Amino acid sequence: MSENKKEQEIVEALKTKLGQSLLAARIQRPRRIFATVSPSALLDSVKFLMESHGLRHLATITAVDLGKDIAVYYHLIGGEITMNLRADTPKTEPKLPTIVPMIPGAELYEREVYEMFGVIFEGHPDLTHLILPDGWPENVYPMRKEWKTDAIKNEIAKALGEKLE
Amino acid sequence: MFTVDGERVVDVKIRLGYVHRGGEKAFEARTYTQGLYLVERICGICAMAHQLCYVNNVEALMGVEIPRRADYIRTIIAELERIHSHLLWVGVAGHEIGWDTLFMYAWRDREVVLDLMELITGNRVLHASNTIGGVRRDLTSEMISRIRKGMKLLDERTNYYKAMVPKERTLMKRAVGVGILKPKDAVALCAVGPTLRASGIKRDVRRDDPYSAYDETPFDVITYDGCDVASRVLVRVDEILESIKILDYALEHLPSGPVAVRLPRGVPAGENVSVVEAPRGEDIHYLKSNGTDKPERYKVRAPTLANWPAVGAMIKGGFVADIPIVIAAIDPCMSCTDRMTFTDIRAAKSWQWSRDELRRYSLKWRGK
Amino acid sequence: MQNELLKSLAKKPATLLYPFEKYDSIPGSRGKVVIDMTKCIGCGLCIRDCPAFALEMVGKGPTCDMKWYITRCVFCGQCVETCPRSAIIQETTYDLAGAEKAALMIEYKRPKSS
Amino acid sequence: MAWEVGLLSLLSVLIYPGIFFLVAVALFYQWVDRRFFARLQNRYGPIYTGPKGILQPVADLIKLLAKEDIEPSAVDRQIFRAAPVLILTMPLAALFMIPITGNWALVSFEGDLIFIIFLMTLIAILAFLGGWSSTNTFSTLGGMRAALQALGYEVPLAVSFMGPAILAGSLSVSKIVQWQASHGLWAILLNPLGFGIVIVAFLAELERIPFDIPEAETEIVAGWQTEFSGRKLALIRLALDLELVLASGLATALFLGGPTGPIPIIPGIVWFMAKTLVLVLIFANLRALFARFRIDQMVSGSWKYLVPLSIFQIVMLELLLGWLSF
Repeated sequence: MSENKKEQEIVEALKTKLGQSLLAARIQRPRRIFATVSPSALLDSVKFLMESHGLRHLATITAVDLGKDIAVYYHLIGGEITMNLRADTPKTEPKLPTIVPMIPGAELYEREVYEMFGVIFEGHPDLTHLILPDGWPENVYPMRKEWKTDAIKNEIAKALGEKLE
Repeated sequence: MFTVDGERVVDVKIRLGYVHRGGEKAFEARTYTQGLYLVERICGICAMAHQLCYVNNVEALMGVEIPRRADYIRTIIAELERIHSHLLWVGVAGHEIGWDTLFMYAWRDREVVLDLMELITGNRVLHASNTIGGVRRDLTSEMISRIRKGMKLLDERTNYYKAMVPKERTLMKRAVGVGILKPKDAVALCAVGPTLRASGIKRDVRRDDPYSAYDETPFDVITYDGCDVASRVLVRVDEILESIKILDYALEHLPSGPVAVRLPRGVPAGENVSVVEAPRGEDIHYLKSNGTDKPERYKVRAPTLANWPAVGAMIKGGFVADIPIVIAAIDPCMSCTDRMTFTDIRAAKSWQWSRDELRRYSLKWRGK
Repeated sequence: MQNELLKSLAKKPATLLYPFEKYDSIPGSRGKVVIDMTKCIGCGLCIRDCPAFALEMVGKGPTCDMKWYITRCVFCGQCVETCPRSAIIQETTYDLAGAEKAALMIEYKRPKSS
Repeated sequence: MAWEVGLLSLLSVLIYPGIFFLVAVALFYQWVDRRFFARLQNRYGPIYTGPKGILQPVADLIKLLAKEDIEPSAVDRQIFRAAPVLILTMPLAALFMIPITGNWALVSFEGDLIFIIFLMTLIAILAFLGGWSSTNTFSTLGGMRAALQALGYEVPLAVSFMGPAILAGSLSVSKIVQWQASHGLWAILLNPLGFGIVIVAFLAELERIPFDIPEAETEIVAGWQTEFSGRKLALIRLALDLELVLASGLATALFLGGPTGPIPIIPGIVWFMAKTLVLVLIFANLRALFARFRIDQMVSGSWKYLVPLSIFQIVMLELLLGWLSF
């Protein structure tokens, strides 16, 4: 597909910049790029995409529970290109550097991923619950695959100390 | 949560979740057809935007081309919904500052759009007009003439509002210079929709990343650079006029042909991201499917969530008194009776206020 | 704005005196779900597709009766689309509110003759 | 013979131009206000209870009287109970000094205009006390704002009242009405600006939009009235309606010549009702036209504009009188 040369250009630039830590990259359709990077290269790839390619707007951060590890997608949008940057972290102790210093708008999204999936974002100014209530039991991450709805309900009941109907 | 130093707001921390229904977990337990009606109920007013985003996602994964006529009908319903959502907000903003007449008039004019919606989709608000692979009902010529008649009336009414609002001194006294969001903050905090465009930044998903029939419909993106509540009102009123223009164009060039394509039930494994311009801003959905008839992961980020950090920036440094009006100005699309906790750094004590208590404090402070 | 106020004095009020003047719903609007038990073959497709689990089958196969829960139904019309025999139609009646819960579940029985 | 006169005056206090009649007029004006305000907004307004909904205010009153009267425990009992009753008596007392049926009010003495102004200030103070005594954050704030607002509108109101008083050379409302009747000249012609200021100030006194800040329902639930319920709320609501009659009655008496009219055969009461009705319609129209001000805009607005204007009006009146009579 010749007409999305701008997407090609970005992917090439990412390849030269990151070399082997760019694990995969594909152009799904015009204006959509999916790229997977190793967590260590996350920060400078986000900085690189922001500065040299104008992908300033972070639409949101999505986390997906793949069973063994957790894939975290950073959806960066600039002009008409939507870049979905993916970084995987092991589920046993999920850790990722925060991008709040570069994109202040990411603060809420990181908090949401933290409380739903348990991914610790190092350096986040204030990593607390965004949506779940204060009395939420410790390390119960509802969006993880192993937590079925009734298991969560028992946890809440235990935490609250009475039976939920 | 606001940290205040006397009257000046020093710091804002966002605490949400009072309307959290665990939607994303529910998606994983529903088939794609059932998901259609769940996604629509994420927000009552912009139901069509969410459903359009969902349907784009699933169709992209199935790699199916939907008939051009269905694209046009979707654009028509999406624009009708934008008009109804903006008119609703103009009314609510009027009520917010005690001007019930504007509320009554705006909501009376909104009835025109709601009746059209019921005619086309069978329901005033939650239209359920889309299905995977197209649209559920066709537009008959009688419907098209009714829409045109409705649009003429709405055009005249919206022009009346556009002329009247800036001249209305009492309204302007409460809106000009309140809740300033500088362009550089708006970009850094990833604000979206009319809130972003009221700070002079020209970003609209319908033009940047066109979907349905937006690639063919000519329209221009409205921006004001007042960066305050007043310009947010004007942006929304202008966008109604813009939507009417899009509707006229779409009705003019409505191609003929079928409205839906029959599709198999299962969705091939894969992942996809779709972005749509909801009335309140850019709405992004991420879908990951595993080949079964239930999605493996469905992430929704409604436009209002993107604007909450921007609200923080607008309020920080401002006065406690302006908080209620500024929050209403981004047109939050969820139950906004959120609790707000204040911690006064000097008195080192914190107290919890509901939105109404906050408002009362704001009016009291203004009294000093 | 003042002349707008005076103009609306002359106009007929836009509001509807609801219980006394009924709102004549627009044809095609999705209201009450009616199942024609002569056509229904009891396949249960509609029950599977209903996003709100508002339909229920009593008994098996072509001799079954159907239950429709008004309190759960979201009036999306998916059952109308899914039914292979198009036995389900949606009328435009919208005032289905009831006082007690029992009245809010309509049972569609098989006609006795068959 | 003496007891017939006594009975007659008792009856006139209790029934005709007295309490019963005033309450009926107050409820009627509330109905007129709500329907006109509704029609301005292109909707119906009360329409079911009685012909054209005219009994709606009565129905509301009876409903409130029947409703449970909850007294929160933390409330300062004495003031909380006394406030509604007092708030009701103030406008009634003031209304006795306004001529309704003929040139003479029920009670008139030199200086009753000042007494009426005093009563109106008392209403604002009682509103503050009512709010303060119900120890609820909403109502204390509402009460404070009511007091603040009173500071805003009292001064221009009093100054503009002086216009007709100077004209008639007396401080008694009945005498002012007499003067206007005998000279066949309405006070509004000589100080129109005063009439305008009085209307704006009365809007603030009646706590109506654009000055319903003490009771802004989208902001502080019901302001100082939040904790009142049942019978107490019924009394307060009735008091507010009576205040409307008081405001329009006073404006009619001072500026529009009270219950007198060019054609003598029509009785005074009809003139009074006609003029006050026009004023009630004006109030309702203003209520539909404006949005609510913030309290700081209201107070600064009144001190920056209303006070100088009212003083200017008095000075102009003096110059006019000086030039006219000598």
